[in-house]
Amino acid sequence: MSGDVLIQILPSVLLEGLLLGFVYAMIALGYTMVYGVLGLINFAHSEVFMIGAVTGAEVYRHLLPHVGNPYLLLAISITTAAAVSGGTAMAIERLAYRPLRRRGNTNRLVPLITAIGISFFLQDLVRLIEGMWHNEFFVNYPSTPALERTFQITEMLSIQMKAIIVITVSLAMLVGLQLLVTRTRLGKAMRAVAQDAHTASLMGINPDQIISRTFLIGGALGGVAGVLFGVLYTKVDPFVGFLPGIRAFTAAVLGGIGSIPGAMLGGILLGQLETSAGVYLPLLTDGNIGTEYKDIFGFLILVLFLLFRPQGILGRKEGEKL
Amino acid sequence: MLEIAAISLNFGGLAALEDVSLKVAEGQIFSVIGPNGAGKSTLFNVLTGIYPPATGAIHFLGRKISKLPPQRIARRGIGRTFQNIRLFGSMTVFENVLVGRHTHIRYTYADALLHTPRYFCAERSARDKVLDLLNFVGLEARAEELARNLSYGDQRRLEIARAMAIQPRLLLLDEPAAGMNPRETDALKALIRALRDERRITILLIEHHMQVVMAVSDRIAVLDHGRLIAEGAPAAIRENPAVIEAYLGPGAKESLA
Amino acid sequence: MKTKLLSILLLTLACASGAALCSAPRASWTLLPVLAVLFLCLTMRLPRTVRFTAGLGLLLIAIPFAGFTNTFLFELGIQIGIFSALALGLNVVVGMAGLLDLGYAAFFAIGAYTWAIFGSTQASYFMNGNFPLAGWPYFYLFAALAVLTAAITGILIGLPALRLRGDYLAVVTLGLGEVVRVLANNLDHPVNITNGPQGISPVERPPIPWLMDLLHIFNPDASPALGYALFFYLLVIAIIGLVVLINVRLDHSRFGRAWVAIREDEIAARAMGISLTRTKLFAFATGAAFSGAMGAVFAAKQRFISPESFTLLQSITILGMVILGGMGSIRGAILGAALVTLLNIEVLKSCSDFLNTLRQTGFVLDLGFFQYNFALLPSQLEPAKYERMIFGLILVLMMIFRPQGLIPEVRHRLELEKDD
Amino acid sequence: MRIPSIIITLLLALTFTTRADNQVIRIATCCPLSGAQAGLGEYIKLGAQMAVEGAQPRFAELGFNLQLFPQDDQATPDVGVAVANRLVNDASVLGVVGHFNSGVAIPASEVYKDYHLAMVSPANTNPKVTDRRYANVSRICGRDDVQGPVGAEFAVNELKAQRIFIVQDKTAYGQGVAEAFRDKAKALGANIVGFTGTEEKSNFSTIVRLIQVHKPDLVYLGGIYDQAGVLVKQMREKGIEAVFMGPDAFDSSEFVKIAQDASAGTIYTTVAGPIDQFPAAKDFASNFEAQFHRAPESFAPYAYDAANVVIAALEAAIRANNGARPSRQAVCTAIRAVTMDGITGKIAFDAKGDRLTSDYYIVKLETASYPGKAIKVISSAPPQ
Repeated sequence: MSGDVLIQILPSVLLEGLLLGFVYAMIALGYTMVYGVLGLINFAHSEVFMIGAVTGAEVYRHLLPHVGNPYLLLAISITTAAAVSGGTAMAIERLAYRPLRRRGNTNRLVPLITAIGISFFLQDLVRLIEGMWHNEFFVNYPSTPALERTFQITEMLSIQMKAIIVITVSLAMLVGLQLLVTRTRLGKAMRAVAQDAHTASLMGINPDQIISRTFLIGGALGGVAGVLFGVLYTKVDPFVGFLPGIRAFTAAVLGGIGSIPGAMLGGILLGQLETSAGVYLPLLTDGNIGTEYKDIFGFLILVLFLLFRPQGILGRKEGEKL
Repeated sequence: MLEIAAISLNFGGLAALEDVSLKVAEGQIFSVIGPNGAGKSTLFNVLTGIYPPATGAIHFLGRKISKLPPQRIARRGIGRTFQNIRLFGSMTVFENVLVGRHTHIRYTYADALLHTPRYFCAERSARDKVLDLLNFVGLEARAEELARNLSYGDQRRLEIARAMAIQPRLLLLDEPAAGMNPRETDALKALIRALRDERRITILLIEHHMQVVMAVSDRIAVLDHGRLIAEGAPAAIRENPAVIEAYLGPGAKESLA
Repeated sequence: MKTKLLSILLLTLACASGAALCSAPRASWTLLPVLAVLFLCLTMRLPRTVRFTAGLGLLLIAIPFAGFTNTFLFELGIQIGIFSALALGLNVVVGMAGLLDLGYAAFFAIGAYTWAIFGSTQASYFMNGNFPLAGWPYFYLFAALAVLTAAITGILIGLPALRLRGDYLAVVTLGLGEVVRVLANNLDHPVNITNGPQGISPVERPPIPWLMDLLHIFNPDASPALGYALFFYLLVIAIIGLVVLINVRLDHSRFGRAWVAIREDEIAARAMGISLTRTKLFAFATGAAFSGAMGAVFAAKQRFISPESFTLLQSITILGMVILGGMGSIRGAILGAALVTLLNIEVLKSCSDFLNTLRQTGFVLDLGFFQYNFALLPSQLEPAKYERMIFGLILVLMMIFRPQGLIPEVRHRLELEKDD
Repeated sequence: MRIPSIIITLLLALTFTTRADNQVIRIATCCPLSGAQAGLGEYIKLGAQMAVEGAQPRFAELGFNLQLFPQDDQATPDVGVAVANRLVNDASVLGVVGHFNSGVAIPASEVYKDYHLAMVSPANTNPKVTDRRYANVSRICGRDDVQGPVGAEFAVNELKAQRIFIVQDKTAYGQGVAEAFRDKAKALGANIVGFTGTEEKSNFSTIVRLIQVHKPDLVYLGGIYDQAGVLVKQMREKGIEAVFMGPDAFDSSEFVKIAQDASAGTIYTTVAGPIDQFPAAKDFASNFEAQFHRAPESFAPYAYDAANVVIAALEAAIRANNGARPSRQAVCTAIRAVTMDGITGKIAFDAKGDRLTSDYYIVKLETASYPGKAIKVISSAPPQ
């Protein structure tokens, strides 16, 4: 493979990496925010993402004949998905995590197993509902010409309308979240709870309420990510959350779990790494190392990176609390 | 026996310890006092290797220990307790002390699996030692209880027993009297003296409870804002105007009595 | 007095349930009392000899005899045994040392491939020699080798991973576990080591002429299939016995205490002179070794190995067993493994078979005010489809209502009792 | 200990099952009914259910109660083997239709073999399934090492494909058929510009990019329709015009639903002829649709035929046994003697358990609608 081609395709590889990275970043935020306030890995978050993706697809599909404007339709789908996912995340917190928290002083593996249980449950529940509804359990985002319009920039680089939408929406969400966390009362309260829930409660903040809202916001972001994922890659099903979920979690750790800018950065970085590795590894090794290695490539980078900077890119080095 | 030479440590620009130098002689009971946030516990954490000092050096028994990890320092013979008790909560009292014997129980993995005579021998001598220590601190009756179920005072004493199990030459006690009632405090004073007199252990003590400090200490160092502001015998410290000024504020002299 | 009475009761129950099982081995209700007695053997506070007699009596006499008629009992026993060993191994890492390992199935894979590659013609793709290695010592040799390779892999994976704390460790082990699976799935080119997704088959089983001779005394037409079912059943029980013994002995040694100490408080543990890295690596290697051994047994028993058996889901299921049983508790790990396995391959399956029979026979449920014809049960509600959902639900409920597990860890009192 | 005891008692109480009486004959289906592959497994169960329900009256006349016994193997080998062990110990089970994954079928059939329980596979195309020459293992579907080369011949000789890019899904099935395709295409002189695997289900951007770089004139995917639909859609969106081709797992209306317009022009090889060529298949399709409210797809026709093979063998064995319940061994023997016209063509088995001759259809989706049109039929016997 001549070096020219490798360079020619670079812009488009970077663009695809960026798209994937934004989706990962938005899912990673859900992991990182919950980790921030509760110090717990919410493994069920991948199912929150999945529910968003499926809900968005159902809405999009069913409203397609009634709503002419695809942008409006997409906006409706995203909003609904965000609401449903946010609600699901809140419900998970209320029904599964809060009872554990109330009990106090339980092992930190307990919520982890709970999360895994919820994951299994939600996957098959969605499958049951989808199956009862229309026999098959995957859902499509139907093709819409307006969204698939392609702008050819150079011979090797083109961008689709939907990619532009994905970038715009994710950027808006990421900036919005950053403003929310740094500028608003809720954001301050969230940071306070993340620092020290007990002290925060002495300052008149209700930690339960803040935790609930954190789940709501993280879940909603996951839902939006689900719709964007579906729009980009067409098909979603009840098991679609697994891989992006794990990768987004990896991204959150890479960026420094608990750190919101870290999750964004980690997501984008992982998206880039994965995409470039998937394209360039086979090209440079003449197919001996195929795209099948791209998943573990991300993990290997993570391991190597954490060896040198165990707290992640933007994570704070935890001082030992003595 | 312990020489601290000009150590400093910063936490994100904030000087936690600044140019602190101390010498602790063998057999002393040496106290470090100072207001909250003065850097006393930080000093302990530097001594035991949890934070490496930014500058300066620490020598223990003539060997440099300031770059060693905590477990190596422990093996050199420095035991410690913690300000906010760090026991192994779900282990029994007995086991907590037994863990302290870890480095002195010498048998291999294979010995443990095959239950060789060496295993039994080592375990038995460790058990005897633990019983002895529990007797010493007066917890022999509670040996089978879970550590987390003990009273506050008992937990403090258990921490001392556990720290002694590593056979330290120097024992760092971080606020051992915190949360104790007057009767327990008196017992603690006796215990600290007994540690030195009967067990020949040098003691470095952090304590807010002035009555204890004044009663047991041979020498006292005063830290304020990470700096050493005074060092001397209890009587001298009691009279030191800089201490009274900086540490207790004007008119607080009586409370040192 | 009370103990004596209860002991006699337990032994009687064991005899009765064993007899019932042998008299009607295929009726699944007869398994119920046997399992109940085994459960009691695990949990009741009775002299060890009594519990051992009752338990081993059932495991080594009643079940094998019933198994001659219903070999599914062997399969059940083998799978429970394999998962028990895995759960016990993970219990060392997660339960005792408190290191969250989400890639545990990797070690199982290493053990399985160690034997599968050399116990089949697979090895001849990349080296010279006469494969498969079929003689009798080879399997045992490679099972031992599998212990070693798994332990070494444990140390290799542990070295980078253990620099990290808590949840970081979780994601790194998860990643490295995936790395092992993906490698198993992809190392069929450029050099064919694992045969990729096609898997390796047939894997040799160790020859068992002695057991067949023994079997033929009781039953002249015993087939090799029956012989192997019995063989693996006994082998697994023997390994479990060994694993439990090792676990108990480590638990009572400075190594086990160091594990629990670092789980409880790393800083305090270091202040006791305990080296974190060494202690954690010991835990990783020990845990991995158990699953390595079982991996080799699994490969021989399945006669087929492919990467599908070593997924993240598998790791998570094993973790679920440990937590369900009670972290750090040896008996808990066994109980957890037994329950999840029973649930997965017996209870939920029986349940869906039962509902399915109702549907096919057009059974009508009549509660007076409510009638339901099972023939109308829609296909989407096929009970077999919802086994995993029920498993998930059980995990959640369990964690909410009994988070410490079924048999919580008990720190021993033996240190003092020994002197008495 | 109260709560766990109660839970355990409850769970164990569920293991009560109705005891099968001697007149019950069960045909089990083994396929994934839960998890990500449940959608495909479902059709196997439904196809077999159609056949069993159709035969129930005939068996009633013979004095037997024929039942379907659906099992979920969760697409994992250990569960599959456990299921196999359950089945061999249930005396009422006289035949198995399954499994779906070759990775499950191979270890499970080791168990069936020991107990002479007949397994007729509707979906395992891996050569190894029958190459072990077990007397109890037969299959209705084709073999990877036949359908791959059939596809390659068509691609190179008829479509004149010179540059071929091959993708496979890293499963035993996908990789097997893709490698067979690759080897044949290479032998026929085509240039294999890429061969890569992926476990990805939705994001194929890297593969699409690779395809774009290599500029093939044909892309072959060894994989299943749910992956294929997404891949071809993303290919077309990026303006790649290469012919898209694949094996029989593309044969599903879901493929068209996922890929939508992008599905037009896709070519796949299959042993199941389009329904318009078989009158029997037409009836099957309409009955299926009436009963389950969906079209019979993917492996449903194969499962229907597989179950019918077992049923025919059972009837023959019962007759041979003077109306009494046949032994499992007898059923195995009878299956190998079955000759019938199935909805997937003429069925008869060779000594290994493969179909004597299979007609391989090259089907093209001319427009984005299902089913497609058979553009060529190639008869091929399995390798011996």
